[in-house]
Amino acid sequence: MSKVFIALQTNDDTRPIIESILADNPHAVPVESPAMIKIDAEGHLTVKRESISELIGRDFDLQELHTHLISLSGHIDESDDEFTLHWND
Amino acid sequence: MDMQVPKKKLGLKERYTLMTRDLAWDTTYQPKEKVYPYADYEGIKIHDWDKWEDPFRLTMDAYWKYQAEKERKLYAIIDAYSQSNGHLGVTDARYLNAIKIFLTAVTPLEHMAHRGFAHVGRAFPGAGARVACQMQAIDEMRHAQTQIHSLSNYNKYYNGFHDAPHMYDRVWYLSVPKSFFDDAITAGPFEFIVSVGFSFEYVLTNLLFVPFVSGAAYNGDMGTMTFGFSAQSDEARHMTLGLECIKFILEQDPANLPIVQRWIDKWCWRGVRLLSIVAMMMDYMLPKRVMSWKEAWEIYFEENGGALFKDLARYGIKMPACAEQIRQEKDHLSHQVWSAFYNYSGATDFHTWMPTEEEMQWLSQKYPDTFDKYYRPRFEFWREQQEKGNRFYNKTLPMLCQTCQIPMAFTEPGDPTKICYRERSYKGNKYHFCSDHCRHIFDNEPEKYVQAWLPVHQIYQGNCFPEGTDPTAPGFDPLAAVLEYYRINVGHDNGEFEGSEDHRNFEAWRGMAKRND
Amino acid sequence: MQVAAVKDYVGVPRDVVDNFHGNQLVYVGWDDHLMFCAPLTFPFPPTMRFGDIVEKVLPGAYGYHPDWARIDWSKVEWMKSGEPWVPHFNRTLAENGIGHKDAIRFRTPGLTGIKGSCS
Amino acid sequence: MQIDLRTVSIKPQRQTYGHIARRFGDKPASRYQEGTFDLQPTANFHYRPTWDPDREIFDASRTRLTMKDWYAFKDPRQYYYGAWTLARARQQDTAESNFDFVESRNLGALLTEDVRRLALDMLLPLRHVAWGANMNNSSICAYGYGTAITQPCMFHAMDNLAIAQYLTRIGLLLGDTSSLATAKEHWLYAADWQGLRRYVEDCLVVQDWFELFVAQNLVLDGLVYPLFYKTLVEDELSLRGGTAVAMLTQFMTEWYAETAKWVDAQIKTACAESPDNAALVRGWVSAWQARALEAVMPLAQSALGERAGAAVDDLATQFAARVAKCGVPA
Repeated sequence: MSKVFIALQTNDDTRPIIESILADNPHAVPVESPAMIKIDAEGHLTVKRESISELIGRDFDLQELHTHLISLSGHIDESDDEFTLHWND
Repeated sequence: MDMQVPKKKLGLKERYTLMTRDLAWDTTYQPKEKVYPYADYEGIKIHDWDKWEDPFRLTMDAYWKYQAEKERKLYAIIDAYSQSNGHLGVTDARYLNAIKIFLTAVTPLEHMAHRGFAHVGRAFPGAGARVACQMQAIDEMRHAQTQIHSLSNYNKYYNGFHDAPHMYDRVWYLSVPKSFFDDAITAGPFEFIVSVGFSFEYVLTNLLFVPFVSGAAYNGDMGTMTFGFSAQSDEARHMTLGLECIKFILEQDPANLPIVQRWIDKWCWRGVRLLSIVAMMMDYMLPKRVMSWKEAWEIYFEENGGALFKDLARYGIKMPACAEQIRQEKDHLSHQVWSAFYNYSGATDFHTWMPTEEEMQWLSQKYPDTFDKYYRPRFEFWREQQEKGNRFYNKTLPMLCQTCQIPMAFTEPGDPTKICYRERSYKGNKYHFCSDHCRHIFDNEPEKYVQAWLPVHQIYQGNCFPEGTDPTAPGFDPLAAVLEYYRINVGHDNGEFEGSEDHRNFEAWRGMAKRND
Repeated sequence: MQVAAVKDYVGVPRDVVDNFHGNQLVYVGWDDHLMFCAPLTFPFPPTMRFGDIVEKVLPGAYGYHPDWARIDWSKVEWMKSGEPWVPHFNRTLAENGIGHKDAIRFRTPGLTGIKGSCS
Repeated sequence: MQIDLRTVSIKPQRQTYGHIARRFGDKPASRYQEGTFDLQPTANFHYRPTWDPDREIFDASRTRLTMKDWYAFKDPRQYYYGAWTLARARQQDTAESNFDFVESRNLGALLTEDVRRLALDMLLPLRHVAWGANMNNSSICAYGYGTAITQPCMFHAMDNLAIAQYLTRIGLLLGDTSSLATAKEHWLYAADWQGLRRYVEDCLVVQDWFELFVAQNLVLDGLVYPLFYKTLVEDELSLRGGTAVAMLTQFMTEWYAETAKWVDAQIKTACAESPDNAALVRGWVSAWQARALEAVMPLAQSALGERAGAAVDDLATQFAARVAKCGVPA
């Protein structure tokens, strides 16, 4: 199974995003670098609107991710509630 | 009346369709072939543009909202960084030379991508694809401008930043990125999107914008970190577009496969050659290093690119033929390219230097099989000579590869002691190449590559002197005339870093910052 | 292969010999001496004596290298277009069969660069 | 090590980039200047385009217009990406609250049926006109010459996409998806829309990019925006209790007022350059204006009834005055 990843800037806005991604994807592995974090995951990784909204105490729009995103890999499936990366192999 | 019927809430996808492709129609007053004259000549068969899956669904209102937020943050940081003399906080002024390369070699490509995506954003008959490409067209303009604006303050204090667009059209090493993008934009719209959207954005730009920019942060360069990561947040959209394009083309017709495979092979290699300069920026030009080029390559090309090719295998796409040579070169690339720039440092708008002993130890540790054996002796010799006041400059122009236009500095696969020479005769003329892959690219389209504007040959044809130069005048100095044509200020912009104006100024200014007088 | 284009696509080669004002290009590479990162490009008239290149031009280009002074020219091995070849020093480039954009390499047996690293 | 970098006073070596200093002098330059001037490559292109083998990648001969300096085409708004995005984001905020206001108070339901019908019938097919403008401006950006004019055309292309999207939202707010489908049917088949559709489609095949700029941005927009958004929406519909519609088209009205100044500046620059340019522009304006007036006439009749003739005459007079002010000869 190939790995997908998402890389985010590390700042106060992304702290809850990172926290919820790691909680929702127990198989994900964070790799930290200066000013950024890369989260690797075997096969797939899902970002959930609900989880982030709960952590930040307001409604989170998944499109807000784009403000902090550095890079990603894998195919994207996007709905109002979930943003998923996956490979088809 | 129909107003009273409660409205069904439209889903993201349905709504986006109404906001984009539903705006289009099949023209009847003008034939399709005239409205989209560039859609067919590459031989790519598209039967149904409606099968296009939008890679992201951003309407203009949301686009403006999020982009404006990013721009506000970015410019606030740029302003604060400039106002507080942030440039004095970088680890060491050597670092700035990497950023000069960024401005002269990368920023102009962003502008080219802007124009290229405007072109395909008009040329594709599919409405969904056009909108996605147009959005990338403005993003690319954003990247060009945020880079120019972020680096503007460095230009005020340091040499070599001053004439990027002029140099891009003229300076010898910049013909490498320029010919790369000229090649892409002169191709048809489908090849363009495969070359830039897929091979370059998806497979390769991660190497520049992720580990290198993280390195910039590590070296205290908030400006570059900010525009780099901010640009990269758009790249995620661009990468998705590239991937969607390739899937779409392959799903449309099996006859597209061999054409696409040829483009992937070609652009993977073209991209690898272009990125060789990033290899040296990472290994030699960052005073504090996050990871080696080789390590970054393994993560972002071998692991990530590998996953992608595994995924595309179901369409019949194979890993490019050049992959094996690429794997071997990762142990050599940065050292060979740094050597080349050290050779010709007299003719660049940035400085070069020899690594310190501590840095060489890092290189030995990161490249245990190659650095000490092939490169350390050369670098130690150069350093000794420089310390004796006999700094090495190669004063004779190099032989260039007809395709990638890089000096023929790469060695034979399997033998790092021998330059790799390849040649081909075509219509009575000889052409030379750095590798089988560059020759192969030429062989596929010789009528294109015979046109290459090779800087060395242009100099010898007398085409690289300032207007009005008389090469027959007594005492004419051709090299000085070429540097003048380049607008490289001799003794300020070029040559050895140690003792350069940048070096001295940075030390003096930083010294002032530590004192209270 | 033909270039796929909207109409006939014919490239005009930019580097034909006529563009060099009476000169031709010759590439020269010194094997096992990668301190010179790539082979060199020279514009020479076809009437130039080959020996003059070796005696008058190359020292300026390669003389910096400590091996240069140690070359035993009687032992040097030459290649043209990757094939073994023997030049005549007293003949011109044209008489030596060196055409426009020919690549010439020479190997200096026993000399393998700085500390044997082929640098 | 703590360094207070702010206290260091050092003298800059230069104030701006060399190419900017050569144009404007070595003094602090604006972000518009640094981000725009001389950005486009002009020399030593490597290969000819496979899509246009007779020309260079960027080639001034893609229009018959000639300029000594293509960077004479300055943008009075001084838009670079950041300035443009921030301006549009602000306008978008206003548009968003207008849409919210109309929607939350259900103002659409308060419109009389004939006003609602007229608004949908007349505005929704304009989605496709804006879409044509999007393609044409993308084309000008791709094949035009000099960043000073290619850059704002790409912004203009995206603005037009946004306008098509606002019109779509108006359709969904005042009607539903079938309203959009009906409008598209009209656009494709209804007799009174065919002149306009033909004009738009003919623009899609114009090869000369400055002619396209004239036909699309000066002539077509210069007649369509005043007629539909001013005369019809702001005057006619408001009188008939349709102010809510005017709230929903506020973006278009403001956008047109802003962009017309930019368009005029380009036409003025082109004409001031030489009598040959002025004559070219005159020829393009005359040819396209006649067609555009003819195309909007039946639509004016549907919208305004017997006052259509006078309204279109007014439109033509005002347009002629605008064009004359830009230095286009009579």
